[in-house]
Amino acid sequence: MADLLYEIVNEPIQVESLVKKVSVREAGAITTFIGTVREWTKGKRTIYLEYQAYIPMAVKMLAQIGKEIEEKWTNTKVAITHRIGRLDISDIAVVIAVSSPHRKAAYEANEYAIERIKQIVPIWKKEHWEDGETWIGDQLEKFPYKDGKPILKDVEL
Amino acid sequence: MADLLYEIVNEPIQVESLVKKVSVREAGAITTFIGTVREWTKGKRTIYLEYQAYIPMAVKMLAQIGKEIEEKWTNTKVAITHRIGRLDISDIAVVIAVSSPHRKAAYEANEYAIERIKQIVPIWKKEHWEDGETWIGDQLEKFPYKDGKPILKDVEL
Amino acid sequence: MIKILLFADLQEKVGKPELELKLEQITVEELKSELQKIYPLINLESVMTAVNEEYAMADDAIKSGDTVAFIPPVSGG
Amino acid sequence: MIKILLFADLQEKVGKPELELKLEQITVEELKSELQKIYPLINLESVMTAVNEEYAMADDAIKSGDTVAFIPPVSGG
Repeated sequence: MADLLYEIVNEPIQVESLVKKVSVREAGAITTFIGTVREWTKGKRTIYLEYQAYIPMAVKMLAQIGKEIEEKWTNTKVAITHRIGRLDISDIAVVIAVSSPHRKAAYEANEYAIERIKQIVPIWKKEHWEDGETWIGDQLEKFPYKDGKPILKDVEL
Repeated sequence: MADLLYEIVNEPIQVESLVKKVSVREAGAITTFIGTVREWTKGKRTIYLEYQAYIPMAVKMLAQIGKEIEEKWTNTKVAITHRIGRLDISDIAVVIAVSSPHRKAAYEANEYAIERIKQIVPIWKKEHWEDGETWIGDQLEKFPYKDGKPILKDVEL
Repeated sequence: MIKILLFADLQEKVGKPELELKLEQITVEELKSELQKIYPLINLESVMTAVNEEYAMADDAIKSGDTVAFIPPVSGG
Repeated sequence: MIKILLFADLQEKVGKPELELKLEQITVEELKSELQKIYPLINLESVMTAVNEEYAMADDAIKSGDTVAFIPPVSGG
């Protein structure tokens, strides 16, 4: 599994391994985004999180995001791993690594990846608060689906 | 040395160790920038690089950049390590890690850090090409110093 | 036979991760209405549908042998 | 005594990383002119100066005991 660029895993994610996956001789810049479990959200305290995924489709969607990036920013290389299951405070939920000959593209493409993950990848987060629990649907508030499907922008599924 | 947030080192840099330095319970996002030695620059092939630093002042300037960031973006935490000496293709020259409760700030602050490093931190790169060698002064072309000192923007030294 | 996968709150409300319905052919929209009748507690309005791991539109056809997944608003990252 | 640190191409052109000059007091600008006379091959025009690890201006004073570093255009990162 060590060479897969897009993965859904149950175990802790090693940042270094994703950096290695995108490290090529053409690269001058590698950016990583590491999503961690935050203790406080709008004054509410999280005890732990639970992530669930529709795994085969999630992997496909991650690969699609990578393809979109490699088309938009030339010579970039992308790797993404998302963890599922129970995660405690400060645990890493997702790591996105992008390499590019130039730093600007590495930052932009990386940010694009996390935005797209929040739009199209079938992964769900359940917050376990001090006083209850709830499945979070970021999507619902921020990107209402006009045609019953997510914003796919300029890319065909 | 493991707990220093700003370091100049002679040995390979471990990305994971910088991530740990900025990982706090308030963080929901950590970005890293990893500057690597690229083989080709504008059609010229690099064989290896040599970095030199005015070490004590470089550490001070890195710390200043961290302070600027923590003032501009609330609740961010910064760690930067720059390597010096001989570096081969794909070796890591610099790692910048920024944590923040929110991802937007983590990206912006990280990009700010690399721009500032290229302005004010006394570190020099010597390119060893296939056909010669030269000390690079990025600064010279891009930011002429009006007062004989670098652009210090809104921050007092 | 159509296989239906449920996730997140849908899975909890229905009480299982998978359903099987004996159907030859149906559209996405029709399947949603059918399920609403069987499980009045769930809300499929802002839920996307994937057929065989591809996002599908309301009037796309589903046929026997397909795997349908209902995708509530996602919250990965 | 003023200690002078040299880096990158300046260090190579002068042939050593450090110099010491017997001086009591001098401005940054004056020190640059003095050095240009001793080492006509170097170019201090686009070179910054740090006094005791802080960037200094052209008319800042340097006094005996200070450490002066000439900082050619930097290229870290």
